[in-house]
Amino acid sequence: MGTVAILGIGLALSLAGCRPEETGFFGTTEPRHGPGELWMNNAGEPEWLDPNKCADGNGGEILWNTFAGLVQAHPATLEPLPEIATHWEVSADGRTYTFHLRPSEWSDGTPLTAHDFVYSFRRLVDPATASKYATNGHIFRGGAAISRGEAAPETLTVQALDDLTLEVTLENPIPYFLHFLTFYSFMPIPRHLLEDLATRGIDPELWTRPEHVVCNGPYRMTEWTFRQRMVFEKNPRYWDATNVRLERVRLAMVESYTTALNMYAAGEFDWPGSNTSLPAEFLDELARYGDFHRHPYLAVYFYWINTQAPPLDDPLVRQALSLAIDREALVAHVARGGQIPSAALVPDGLAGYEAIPLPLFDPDRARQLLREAGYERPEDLPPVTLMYNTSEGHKQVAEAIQQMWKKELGIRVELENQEWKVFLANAEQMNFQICRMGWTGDYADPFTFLELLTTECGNNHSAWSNAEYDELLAAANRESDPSRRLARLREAEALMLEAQPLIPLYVYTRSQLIKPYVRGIEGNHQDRHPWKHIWIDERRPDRDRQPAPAGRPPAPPRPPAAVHPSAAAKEKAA
Amino acid sequence: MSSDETASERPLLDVHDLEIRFPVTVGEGWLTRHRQEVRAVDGVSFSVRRGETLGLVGESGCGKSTTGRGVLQLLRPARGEVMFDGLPLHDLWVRRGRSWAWGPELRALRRRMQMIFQDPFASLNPRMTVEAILAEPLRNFGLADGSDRRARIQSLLETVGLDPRMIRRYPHEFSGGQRQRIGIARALALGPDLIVADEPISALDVSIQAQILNLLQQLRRDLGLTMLFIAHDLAAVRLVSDRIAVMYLGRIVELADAVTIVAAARHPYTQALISAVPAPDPVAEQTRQRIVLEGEVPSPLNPPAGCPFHTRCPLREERCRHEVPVLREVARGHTVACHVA
Amino acid sequence: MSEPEAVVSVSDLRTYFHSDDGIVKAVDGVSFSVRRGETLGIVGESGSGKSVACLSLLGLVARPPAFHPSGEVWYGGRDLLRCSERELEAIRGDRLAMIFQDPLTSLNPYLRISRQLTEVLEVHKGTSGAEARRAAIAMLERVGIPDADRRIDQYPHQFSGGMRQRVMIAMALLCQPEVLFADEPTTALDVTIQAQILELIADLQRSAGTAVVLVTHDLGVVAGSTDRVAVMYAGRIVETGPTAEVFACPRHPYTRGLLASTPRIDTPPGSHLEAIPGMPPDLGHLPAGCPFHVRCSRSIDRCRSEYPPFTRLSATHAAACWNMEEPS
Amino acid sequence: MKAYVIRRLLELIPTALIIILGSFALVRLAPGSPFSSEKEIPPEVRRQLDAKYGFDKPLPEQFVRYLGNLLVGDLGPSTKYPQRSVNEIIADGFPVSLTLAGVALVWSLLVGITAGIIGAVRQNTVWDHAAMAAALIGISIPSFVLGPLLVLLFSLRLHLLPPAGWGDLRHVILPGITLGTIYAASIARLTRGGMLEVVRSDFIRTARAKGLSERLVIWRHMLKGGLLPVVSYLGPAIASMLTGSVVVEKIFNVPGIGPYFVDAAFNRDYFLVMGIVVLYAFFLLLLNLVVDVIYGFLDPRIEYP
Amino acid sequence: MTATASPSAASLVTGTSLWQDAWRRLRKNRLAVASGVVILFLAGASLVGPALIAATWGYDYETQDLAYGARPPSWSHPFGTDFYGRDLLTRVLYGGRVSLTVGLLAATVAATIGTVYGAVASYAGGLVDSVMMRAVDILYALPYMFLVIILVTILGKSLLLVFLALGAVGWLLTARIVRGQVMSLKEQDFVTAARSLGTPASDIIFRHLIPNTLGPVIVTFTLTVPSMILQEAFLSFLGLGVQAPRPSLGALINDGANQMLVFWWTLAFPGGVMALMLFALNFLGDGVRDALDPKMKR
Repeated sequence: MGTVAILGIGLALSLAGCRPEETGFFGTTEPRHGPGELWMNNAGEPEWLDPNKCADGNGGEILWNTFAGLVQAHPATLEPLPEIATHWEVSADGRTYTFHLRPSEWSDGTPLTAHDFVYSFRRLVDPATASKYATNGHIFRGGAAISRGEAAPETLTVQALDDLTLEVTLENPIPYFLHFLTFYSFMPIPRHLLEDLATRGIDPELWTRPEHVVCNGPYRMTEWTFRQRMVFEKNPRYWDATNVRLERVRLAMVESYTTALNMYAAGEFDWPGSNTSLPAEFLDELARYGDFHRHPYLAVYFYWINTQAPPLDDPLVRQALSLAIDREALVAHVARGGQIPSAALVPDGLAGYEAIPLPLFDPDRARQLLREAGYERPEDLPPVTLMYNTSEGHKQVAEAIQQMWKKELGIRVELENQEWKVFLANAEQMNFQICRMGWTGDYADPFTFLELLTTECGNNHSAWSNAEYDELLAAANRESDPSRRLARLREAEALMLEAQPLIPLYVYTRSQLIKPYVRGIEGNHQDRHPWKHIWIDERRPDRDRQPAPAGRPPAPPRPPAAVHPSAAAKEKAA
Repeated sequence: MSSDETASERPLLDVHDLEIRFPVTVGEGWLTRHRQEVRAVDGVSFSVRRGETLGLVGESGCGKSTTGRGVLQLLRPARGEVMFDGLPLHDLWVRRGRSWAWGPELRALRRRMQMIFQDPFASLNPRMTVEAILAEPLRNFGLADGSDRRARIQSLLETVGLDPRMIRRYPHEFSGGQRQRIGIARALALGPDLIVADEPISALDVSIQAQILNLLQQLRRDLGLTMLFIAHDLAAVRLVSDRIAVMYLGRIVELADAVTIVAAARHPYTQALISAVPAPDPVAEQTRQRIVLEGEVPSPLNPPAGCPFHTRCPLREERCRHEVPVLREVARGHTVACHVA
Repeated sequence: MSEPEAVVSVSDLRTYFHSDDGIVKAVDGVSFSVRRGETLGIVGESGSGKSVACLSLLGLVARPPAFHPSGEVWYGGRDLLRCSERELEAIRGDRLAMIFQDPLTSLNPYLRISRQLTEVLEVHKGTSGAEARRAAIAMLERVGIPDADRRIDQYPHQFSGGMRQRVMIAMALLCQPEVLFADEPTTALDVTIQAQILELIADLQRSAGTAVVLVTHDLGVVAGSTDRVAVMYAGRIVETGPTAEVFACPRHPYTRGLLASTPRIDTPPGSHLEAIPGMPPDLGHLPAGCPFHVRCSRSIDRCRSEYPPFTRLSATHAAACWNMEEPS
Repeated sequence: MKAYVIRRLLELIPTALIIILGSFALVRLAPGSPFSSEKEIPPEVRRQLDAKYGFDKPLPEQFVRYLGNLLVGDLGPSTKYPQRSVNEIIADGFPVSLTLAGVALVWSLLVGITAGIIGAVRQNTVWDHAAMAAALIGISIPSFVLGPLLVLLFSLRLHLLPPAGWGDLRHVILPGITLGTIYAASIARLTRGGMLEVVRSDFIRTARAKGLSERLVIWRHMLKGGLLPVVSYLGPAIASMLTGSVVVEKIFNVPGIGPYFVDAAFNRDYFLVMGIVVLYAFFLLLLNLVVDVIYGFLDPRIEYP
Repeated sequence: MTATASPSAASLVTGTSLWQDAWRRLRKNRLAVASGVVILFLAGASLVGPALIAATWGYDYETQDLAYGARPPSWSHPFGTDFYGRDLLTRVLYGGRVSLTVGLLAATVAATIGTVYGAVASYAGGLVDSVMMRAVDILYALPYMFLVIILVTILGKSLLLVFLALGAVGWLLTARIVRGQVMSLKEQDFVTAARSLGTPASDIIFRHLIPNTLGPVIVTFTLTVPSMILQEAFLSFLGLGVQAPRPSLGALINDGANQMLVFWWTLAFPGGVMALMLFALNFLGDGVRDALDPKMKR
């Protein structure tokens, strides 16, 4: 069993600010349903419930709980743990993994084999599948070529040695592979079901609808009332079903955060879920309640700069813009979620990475840089347009930064909000000067962020291209020694930040409300909270309106690693 | 009263076989309207000599107003001739696209023929002052500028018996009778030869009706106007007219001089009409022979075959149902369209 | 004025309105009475208050803008102006009925004729259902509507003007009222139809003995259809008397002027009418004294300052004038 | 009458064609694509996606194909919800929106007509002024203020009704009231205006002259004519209740079609946008026809040529 | 023979136009006058208020004081501060300016397009009229919000475009009203009279028809202004309204409605001002309607 140490960044980050005294709980404290049930929000309809095709958080939440991949992430530390694979070997060059699968079944009783994984991985990169996450399959050797339509899906270096043995070969010896493998793109696909549907004349794309779906995870969907609710029930054929505690999970699709908050207050939700954000305005108020929780989140908020057009083609101007932002004030008064101000892209402590130390706020230096760039007076600088997609939170940050730039540098900034599709179209066509972006790490490795700035990356909206940077990243990925690899990545990030093609603002946190009787929701930096670890505490320690006692409830037997009860996680966060 | 000396003279207005149709929307398609044509005026002929007043009477819907408008070419005749001072008005229309418009000669002729309207409220633009209303015809024909124009307007007002100081006032500030005087002044502004007066008194109070009738008579005398006087009130028509034509359902049924038509009406409809007019005289009323017609006027949309009056006629015969009676002269200058009379 | 056999007697009726220009005295001290079976004509020009007088004695003027009418209206031993709305409702349409000028707008366009007729019987007589319908059909036939049992189920717009007025009359006469107030019943109609309707009213009156108050501006109609006449000017009755006498020998200059200015069928063509000069008064700004003095050829100084009293000229004929016309 | 309805139905065809063409053009003119996402999509995948939905074909061909599918009742697939057809989405959402609009309609009619009648019958009294002031306030409060206020009061403070969601009758009340109030206010004003117009009419004077009681005069003689303006308002009102429910359906998380008017356009979910617009337009045209028929039923003077 | 009896020589000489008459009636309507005063006050305050506050306290609608965010009303900030520590009074005043401007301009756009369209359609008549009115029917059948959203996304976003989009979609009612008006005016005798006097068509349109349609157009206009303000608020709710940090009342209210539970004043003040403004505009609109159409007077 290969081990790559993944340190939760939460361990390295501390949340600033003191909490007001706790004043009981927000809204109801009595569950409105039976003990084996959880009501939560999923913020919206998923686009796809097909693991290969899914590309949004709404679908992800469901896939992680209805499918079981080769490995699973530890609910607190996100460390890869055995799931369908009981153990695995890694080749010396770090490129070939051999997984040994446990005998298990699909929810219809069909045996689950290594072939199902092979089918899934090939299908992921097959252009015919048209998966928006096909790039995830590029980690396998040959994946990229298949995606481009240059090779047949069968050429993917993934093969079943026998029904219960799977061998995969990677393009690069990437250290985060096992963690990456917990992602829903890599769940097995019930090939037998798709083929069966095709023979029955039903579009196989509809295989995930509740009347057809076959899955292998802890829960299976039993009801899907479009845009109202989904109901999931425990899957008795899940290999670890004995350790699944909730009998039923009911998901609502409430898009408005305010509405979701109202429903939580009225007891319609036990937990708004990881796809629901709490509005910044409410955070200070909500933080006073005992059911409020906060944990770091592996996502960075930054501004892309279009480095092609003047005046932003001058790195000095870009640096000045970055230095003129009072990130601490931004976090304390605008974002208000205890986010970690950061002038660097890669969060400190991510998989052992040490963040580049940059000043968070230095207006004097910013003004000086601007003068060096030839703008003696701020009026000389033409107005700059800041584009963001329509959202209350983005608007708040943009408005604050607009004022900071105006106050510190005297720059006039126009704000332009655009709805998502237009925003993306403009970003892709480089039709902007500065635009907002948040990037969530798909896996706990600096590469997930640094990759953004490579020349070939389609998500690079800065138009900044640097051969040395590209080469450093490529070299790092060829490196099998973790610490040497990190060093190269750090070298690359420093190089990039010098050029400032983007302005990092802060590392996200997640603020949550969880009813006091809900247990087993861990704060982790990917905000993944498998339902199978959640349970309703029938002892109801909240009845006397006291915060949950420190005493640990009985931990679920698997995964064996310590599972922190929510209260403990909260204390840690505080 | 006319005499033989004018007989050789060409009549100022000669209407022959005038037919006017109205489109009536009976249905609506997506972009089209289904129309049915109503013959509001169906083969009307008459002439008016210079200086003469011809009265046109009939009940509502008989086509008398339409005839008046057809004469003035405010409606385009479907058939027939309207000769004005020897000019064929009906030929002076020009095609414009899918519709017809006045030709330049016809437009120029507006100076010579004018109209007085029934409703003194609807016929004056409420947003214009008296001055603007009366200046409009002058401006249209480039007559009298500046102070000249004002003087002309003030003298027009005096002519119709209004205080010339009131030129800045708006129509709504006047009573019905005063408005009608403004309407008359407007018709007189261009010094026309022919005036079509379309029910000029029927919207007015009794005491005002007399004033307007007197005014029209006086203007006729003073200005030598030729007039087509349209009304439903036979007594009033008789007062101002030299000759009277009685219309029923789009046709003239009887035409004679004003005295004859009352004294010696031949057509049963004319007789009934005369007998229905109550006199403001209880003694006369007691002796009045009333012919109370049965039934109602048929719809012009669906006129009866034969004589249009046969459905109500006390004298009807079998052939009245099929044959349309033509106007025939029963006495000198007295024509009647009836099989029986 | 009131006589023993009067069915309705009105004395000193006043109805004032609020308006932008102040108080408008639409009816200003009107007295008259109606006797059983007779026809009283109330004649005047527009704005003389003739319609308002009828409406206000039946409690039908809208308040506001009108004040509550003052004066007395005696019917059946009661002063209608002091009756409750409920008592009035019981009398209106039953004992005292009214028909209006424009039969098109006066009939409810949204309801079938049957509904509009039978409800009168339902409300006043308690008759309902088939019986009321039978009575209504019978009444329609009586007023000369052919095919009444079919037409009763039609709507007003399916009737011609004359037929509508017949329906109105049928509606008014269903309960066999003692007095029928007819407010310009023929003004909106063609002259041949007007003759039909007047004939009908006279006919029904003869057979039922109903008293009729005929409000009109048409002197011809008054002359032909009424027993007595009251001439109104500017909210007051200026002359009253038997129709024949008033027409033959008008004493008030206004009555005389009105008669003189009305052309008759036998007026010689081209003759000059003796028109009353000026225009009907603005009720909001009445001149002092006799309001007619500004148009009156016989006005004397006294007319400008004092309103003339009603002077009895005979047992039945009276007029209000300081300088009456000589009897001819 | 029957012929009239059939003719009007036939007339819908050209109108609908133009609406479909117009909205097709408009949707395609808007920048962006249904497949934009923050993650880069490989070009081959993008090609596959375009091919799958036929977006690789020339626009006229796409339009003709769309029309063809429409004829057989197929509104196409949704790009945002790829596992659902537009037919299914509408079948799910439209009844919900209709229910909501129905409740809003009942509420607005009940409150609006009552207030309007009170205003007209008690004209220029305190009652009238109060009713009309309330109506104006109703018009002056946007639904995105009224909704949260009602939730605050009835859900979070009084715990009487659920703050959001859909399912049983209790879920319909707050959104129904929120949606219906502005229409209730308009209806109140229209009712009052219509009734006053009728109050002045001659036939009401006739009804009074017949000795009918005030109650009978109002209910039998005034209401039918007085409510005609309300009836002609109902067509556009119901239609805008269906689109205007965007706000209410978002606030109360009602799974109707309202939000699609906005979201489907935002998401460039071409088929869904088209489906919604076509449905709405067709529904509105049909509604106008129904209103015309009802109008004709109420006003016997209207004839159907 | 002279018709006399005019009360005074002055009124004899100077006439009172229907506009003056309407104005007189409007002035007699106490509620309408009060509403007019309220609107003038709001307009005046929103016009000079922000500058006055900037001169006195030194902050404008976008000056932030992050550390002083979301404070309840106080003497220095009578309406409190918003999330960013901006003075809410300044923002409400500025937002009022934006909303009034949007309302007036959008209503103007709607009235202009509608009047011209309706007049042309009905004057042209025939097939032109049928085609033009069918186009209106079709636009009516399209969801209003869909059109606005598509227009805003195609045209991009700016204050100018917001009201252009609103106006461009909102002219349908005016067009129908004007068409109906012209249709009936065309049949009126004063138009026939003008024709018979040889008045050219252009004069008939501009001197006779259009001045007489202005009444209903103005009435529609006054009632369109508040509805446009509401529409802008609705667009703000969808994030399509004015661009931040510039406020409109709709945008402020939308923020306030979201924050109502924690910062009540962010809803109460903008909401109050908006309600007052709409209330007054509607009352004034009613007053104008009554004044221009005395028949409808209550």
